[in-house]
Amino acid sequence: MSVTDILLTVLLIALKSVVLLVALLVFIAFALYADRKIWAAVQLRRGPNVVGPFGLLQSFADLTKFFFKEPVIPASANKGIFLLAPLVFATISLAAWAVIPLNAGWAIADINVGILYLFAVSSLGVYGVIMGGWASNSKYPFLGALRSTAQMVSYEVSIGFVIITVLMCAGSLNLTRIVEAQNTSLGIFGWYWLWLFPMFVVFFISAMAETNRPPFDLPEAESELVAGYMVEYSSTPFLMFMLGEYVAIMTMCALGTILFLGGWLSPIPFPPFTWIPGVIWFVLKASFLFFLIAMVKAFVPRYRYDQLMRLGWKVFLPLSLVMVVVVAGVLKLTDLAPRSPVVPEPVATRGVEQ
Amino acid sequence: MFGLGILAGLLIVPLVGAAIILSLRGDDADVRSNARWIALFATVATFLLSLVAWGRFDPSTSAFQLTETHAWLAETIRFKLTVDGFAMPFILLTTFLMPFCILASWEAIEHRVKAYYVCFLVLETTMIGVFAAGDLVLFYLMFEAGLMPMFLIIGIWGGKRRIYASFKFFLYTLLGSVLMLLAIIAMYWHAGTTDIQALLQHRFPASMQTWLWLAFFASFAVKMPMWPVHTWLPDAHVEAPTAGSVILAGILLKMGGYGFIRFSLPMFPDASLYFQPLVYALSIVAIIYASLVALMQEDMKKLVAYSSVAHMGFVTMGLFSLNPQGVQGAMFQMISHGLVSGALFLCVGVVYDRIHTREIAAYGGLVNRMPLYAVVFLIFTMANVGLPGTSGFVGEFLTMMGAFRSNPWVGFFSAFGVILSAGYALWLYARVVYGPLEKPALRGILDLNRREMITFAPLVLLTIYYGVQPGPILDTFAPPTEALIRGVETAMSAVKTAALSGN
Amino acid sequence: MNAVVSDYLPLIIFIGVSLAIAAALLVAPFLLAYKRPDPEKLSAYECGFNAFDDARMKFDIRFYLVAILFIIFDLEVAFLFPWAITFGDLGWYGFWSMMIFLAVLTVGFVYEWKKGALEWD
Amino acid sequence: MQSFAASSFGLATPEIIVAVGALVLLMVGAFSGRRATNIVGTGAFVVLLLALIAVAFLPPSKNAILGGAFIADGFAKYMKVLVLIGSAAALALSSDYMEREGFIRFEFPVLILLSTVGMMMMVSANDLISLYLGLELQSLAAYVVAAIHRDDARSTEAGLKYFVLGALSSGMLLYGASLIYGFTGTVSFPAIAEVVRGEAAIGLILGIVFVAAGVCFKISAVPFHMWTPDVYEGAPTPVTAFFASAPKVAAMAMAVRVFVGAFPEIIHSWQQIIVFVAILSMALGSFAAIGQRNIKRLMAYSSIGNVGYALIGLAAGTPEGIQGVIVYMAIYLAMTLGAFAVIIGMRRGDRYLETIDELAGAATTHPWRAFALAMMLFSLAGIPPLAGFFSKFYVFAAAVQAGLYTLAVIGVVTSVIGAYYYIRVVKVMYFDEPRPAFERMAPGAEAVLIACSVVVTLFWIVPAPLVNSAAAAARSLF
Amino acid sequence: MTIGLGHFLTVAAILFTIGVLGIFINRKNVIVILMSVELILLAVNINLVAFSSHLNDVVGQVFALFVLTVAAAEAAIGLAILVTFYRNRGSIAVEDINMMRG
Repeated sequence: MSVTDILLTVLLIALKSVVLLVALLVFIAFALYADRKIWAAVQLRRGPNVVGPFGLLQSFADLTKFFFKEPVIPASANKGIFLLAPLVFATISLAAWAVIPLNAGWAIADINVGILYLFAVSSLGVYGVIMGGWASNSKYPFLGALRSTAQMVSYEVSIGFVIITVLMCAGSLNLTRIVEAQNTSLGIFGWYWLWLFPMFVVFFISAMAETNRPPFDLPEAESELVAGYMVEYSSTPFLMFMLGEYVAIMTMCALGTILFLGGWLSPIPFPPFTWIPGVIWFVLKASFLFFLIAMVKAFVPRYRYDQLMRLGWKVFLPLSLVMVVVVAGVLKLTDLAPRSPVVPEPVATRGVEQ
Repeated sequence: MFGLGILAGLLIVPLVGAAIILSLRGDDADVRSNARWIALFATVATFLLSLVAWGRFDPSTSAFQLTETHAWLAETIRFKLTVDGFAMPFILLTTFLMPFCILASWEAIEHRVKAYYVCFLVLETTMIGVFAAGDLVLFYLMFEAGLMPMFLIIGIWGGKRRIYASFKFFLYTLLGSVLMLLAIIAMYWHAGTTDIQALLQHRFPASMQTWLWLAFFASFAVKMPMWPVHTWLPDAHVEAPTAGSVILAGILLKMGGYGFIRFSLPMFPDASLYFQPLVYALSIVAIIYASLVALMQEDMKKLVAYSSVAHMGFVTMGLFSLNPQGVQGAMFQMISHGLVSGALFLCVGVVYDRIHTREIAAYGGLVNRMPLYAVVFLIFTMANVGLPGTSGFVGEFLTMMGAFRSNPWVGFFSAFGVILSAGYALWLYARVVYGPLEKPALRGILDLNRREMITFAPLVLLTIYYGVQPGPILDTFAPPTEALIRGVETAMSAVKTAALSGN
Repeated sequence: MNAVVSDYLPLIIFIGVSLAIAAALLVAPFLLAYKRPDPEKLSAYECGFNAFDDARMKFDIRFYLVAILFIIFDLEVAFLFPWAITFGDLGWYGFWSMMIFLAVLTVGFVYEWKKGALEWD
Repeated sequence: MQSFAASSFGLATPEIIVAVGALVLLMVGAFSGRRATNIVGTGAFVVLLLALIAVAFLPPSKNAILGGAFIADGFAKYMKVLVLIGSAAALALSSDYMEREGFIRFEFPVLILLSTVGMMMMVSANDLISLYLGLELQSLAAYVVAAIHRDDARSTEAGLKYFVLGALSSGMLLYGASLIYGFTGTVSFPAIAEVVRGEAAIGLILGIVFVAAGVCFKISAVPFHMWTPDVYEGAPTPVTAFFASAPKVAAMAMAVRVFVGAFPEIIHSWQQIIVFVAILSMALGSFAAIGQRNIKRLMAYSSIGNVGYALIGLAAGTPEGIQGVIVYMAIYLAMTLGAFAVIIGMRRGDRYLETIDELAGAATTHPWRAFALAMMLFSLAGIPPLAGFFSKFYVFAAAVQAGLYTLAVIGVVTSVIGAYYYIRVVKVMYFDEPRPAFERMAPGAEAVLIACSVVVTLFWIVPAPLVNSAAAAARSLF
Repeated sequence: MTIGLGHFLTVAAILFTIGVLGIFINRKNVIVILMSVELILLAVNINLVAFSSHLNDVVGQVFALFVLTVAAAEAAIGLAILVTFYRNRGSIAVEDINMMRG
């Protein structure tokens, strides 16, 4: 491969990345709008309706506003870390999307340990929160960061177990393969949401907790901690936290889609439904999940912190642990677990040659 | 009985006594008295048992007798007890002296009486064990085990500087003997056994002998003690209670000589020959130097202690003359010194118990108040000097003869020692016993009581008996000495042959 | 290592692009926005009055316990990953190995539960 | 792939008993509230006894199970017996102390059990992974145990120190293990032994050095001993007794496994390391202890010195040498536990024995205890006929046989210097003026003391069982 | 230039050295020591995985996984002890770990 070839490849990938990211951000802009609209609708309000037709451009107006706000950095803060925190948070949230396949073969990086990558990157988000809370050098952000961290890690464990059950059924760490493993003649009923329904529920709720979504938005509970670890932030640094959260929510929606809702697969496994491009199914499913999340925000009251931890550790963790055992037992007894294709044993060499 | 022989019995009886004393409860006068009686009974019983052993012993042969072996560390390291003509007299000496030690401590020891007698009885076992050991490891075990009770005896019931003296005693002797341990191990790997009889038959290569000899020498020279590693001895003697000094001078010192005669000479003949000049030099220095130092002593015990160093110089000199007279003389000297120096310490103890000082200057004119004591003291002083007719004479004479035969110059210098010893011993006697009785403390002093007379009578008798009739005891040494000399001469001629053929 | 590179290069590039976008967002207001700091504006937020003491105060030990629990269980999950994807190839031996492993961890979990580490009230 | 017969687990029965016992007792403790400590303490004792019985019924033949990671042979059997005895004795010593010091925790026996599982694993490890896991299980429990008196600043400091240096040491050991793995292509000891012959590669040597450093930390050999005195002093005394006994045995067994099991063919490249470490340990153990007034620190230096002596046997690398190591550790166990039993047993009101001076005149106030301690100390000094003499005898014998004369000479000389500080304690007890009496000993400590005294003082009469079985155990390695 | 085993080993060696130096030279904070320990274990894992890949032998990676787990347990326990230490002494500065000397 010549240098120009490599350069071309890199450019191509970069271009794809930019397209995906821009699409994602635009989608999120509308998702935000949808979020508010749904909330408003549930409360019989009208929601944003001024900027653009039906207020559709509200998010973009907000964005512009953020750009022209003064970025205040508190005098007592650790400036470097204070500014690094939102950068880390936003970057990591966005980076998760590198492995998500919107359609067969559409992932930017179709790596063989995609789910591990997702799992790892989604846990790294905690760092942004901790850094922000600590660097602000102020009580509310500090407490908010602690709470947020504890909450995020608590539910991450459950999500981990949920993923394990899916993996046992799918037999691969590759996201594309996980989707394809759900491609059965049963269509929507072959997806894992049905077979692993309790896990789907656990996943859905944990996803909300993991991303600090209501009803688990305790870290930024206005009544107690104002805005949690984001108190001291303004202008785009604040925007980046917000954005990061929404990206994380979308990631969770996408992950849920892949793990439980068959990814880009058509729910009815025969034409004409299969003619519809997979990406549309994918977006539809993810949007559906987001809709559910938005609805939950609208009509479930906020949890108390002790309730939150109780739910995470004393309900979800034992439940998912038991489910892992049950799923494993059932798979073993019915011998349904997928087997890996036979590959020749790699020949181990003895010692490093001198 | 119980599959154990008479030698094991000798080891066990004192231990049983110790165990009984340990089991006594309380610390009142009755208990203390009981402890004394039990200790006395045990030591006398041991002595009687050793007489039985002596009766069964055949002194006309150099062979090891009364052998008994028990399984121990390994097939090649067994719990073996055996005696020959060298060992038997020492065992008798030990068992004989022990009751006197108990008697000598009868009133002198008032606190922690039980522990005291336990220490002594355990010490007796280890001493008998040293002489009865038929296995090198067992020998070493007993050799070292004696340190613990002796350490306690000096440290608990000693004089003012007892702690310093006990530490010095302990560490000196330990340091000396650990090297011997390594030598024992080396011998084990070379010969494949630590059985003494087997080792006596084993020829070690000459180069190895040198090292082994040095290692053993380090141990025995300290124990002996030879100049210049003798410095622990005066301290230990001075600070130890009377009975402790008796045991130290009477028996513990003999272990070094016994070690030379049992191991160094027969097992490493080439090295012994090679190091003969060294030992001669050290012996002469010891004899003359120790005698001179003894002359300057202010402390009675210290004087006796230095005289012991000098007498031990005669022993090493005699041993390394490597001829029958020298070896027999050394053996005799050891036995005799065991009696005499022990008795001398007892003599010192008698006055010490009354006045509680050992300073020579504090005494004078004792003959006026203590005529009996003066007589006893005189006899032992003379024996110490080596006056003909006492046991001291025979040993000194024989060793000097041996030395003359081997190297006239050595004999010549050692003769100085005899003269000097007469000097310090008689001077001591004169200063303590003669002269006017001026010191107020001495005015009320009493002569020997019955217990003390009982203590001294056998010692006096034996000293004179052996001086007049050295024959029986010398006969006991004769066969093993012959065997020893034969072995050494074989080695010597082998060396000469090798040297000739080398030329 | 070529396969690894072709697999993971896109990942690196994607992260790079994300970083670039995030950085652009971060820098923008510093270039565009109107800035006029003053001490009150720059002081830490404290419900309208000056801060009492250091913000890096002591905090509840239970946060720490949660962190420990998380570490333990996250690693348990890390062990489960390879087990889960090869689950079909494993025999009963592999199955029971993991069950025992889970049981042991559950014991630890129950212990912590009983010790009250999970009580937040 | 090796097939795993269910019966192969039978050889790990003792480990399984202890591990399951620990978990069950943890649950029992968590659910039984107030009375937990007594139940769990007794239970832990029973578990250890059961494991001891199970060990006794193991076949002495050599069997590698669990894919070769775990080996059961005579050596493992012997060392496991020692480890179990050590742990049980530590438990017996602790019961009363914990109650009086007011920090009753049922976790303590459980942690001891977990640590014991780790130690048994170390003893039976047959590859680098199981070795590491065993080591860590032992260490992690030990860190916590050191800091178990969590309201006591010294205890927590001891725990922290132990932890930091312990973690560093396992890091070093691991780094060495990774190099060994890389340069031999295997982690299994027998396989390594097959690969490594002749001149070893420099990377491999480096690996061995790092592993040796890690091992030295665990057995607290110089120059990696720094933690020992502080941890011994700071940790609660029964914990110190535990540290000084069973883990030392296990770590020494681990050292034997690594060096003799994995590198028998290149003894020349590791022998120097061991010799060097042994000399330094013996020297430091003797000299540094002289100035100590705190009795626990004294015991720390004593254990450093003792480890140096035991290493002599390892340095020899022969069956005799390993026999020496085994005998040494067995007797060391008895001596150390006995000494600590006395230390724990000496109590005036709320104060436990701290400095040597407090023992002054104990011989008159407590003749038996003083006698027992004196026997332990004389034995530690290597004075015959006490057991300590025989332990030294065997390692020196091995050294002389292997031609390590200098090492042997240095060993005996330092043992004399060491004798100085041991008898100094005897001196304080026997020669000095008595102080107020101590209180009665707790039954647990008393039992341990009696058992240890019997072993130490009467060993010379019947040494054969211990010595011969040690010889058999040592031969099982070769 | 291809990245080979040597490079991985070098990186690991450098990390290991930094870790060890961090423990010995560090005079400030115990947390830094804990981080240094983690650095050492990281170096080990790099070694193990590099060797594993080079030797085409999965054992190294298994080993690395075990190391990870143990490292986590170690960190948990280390922090726990540190917390109790802090509670007793009110400081986690290295120079304050000095109650026992001599």
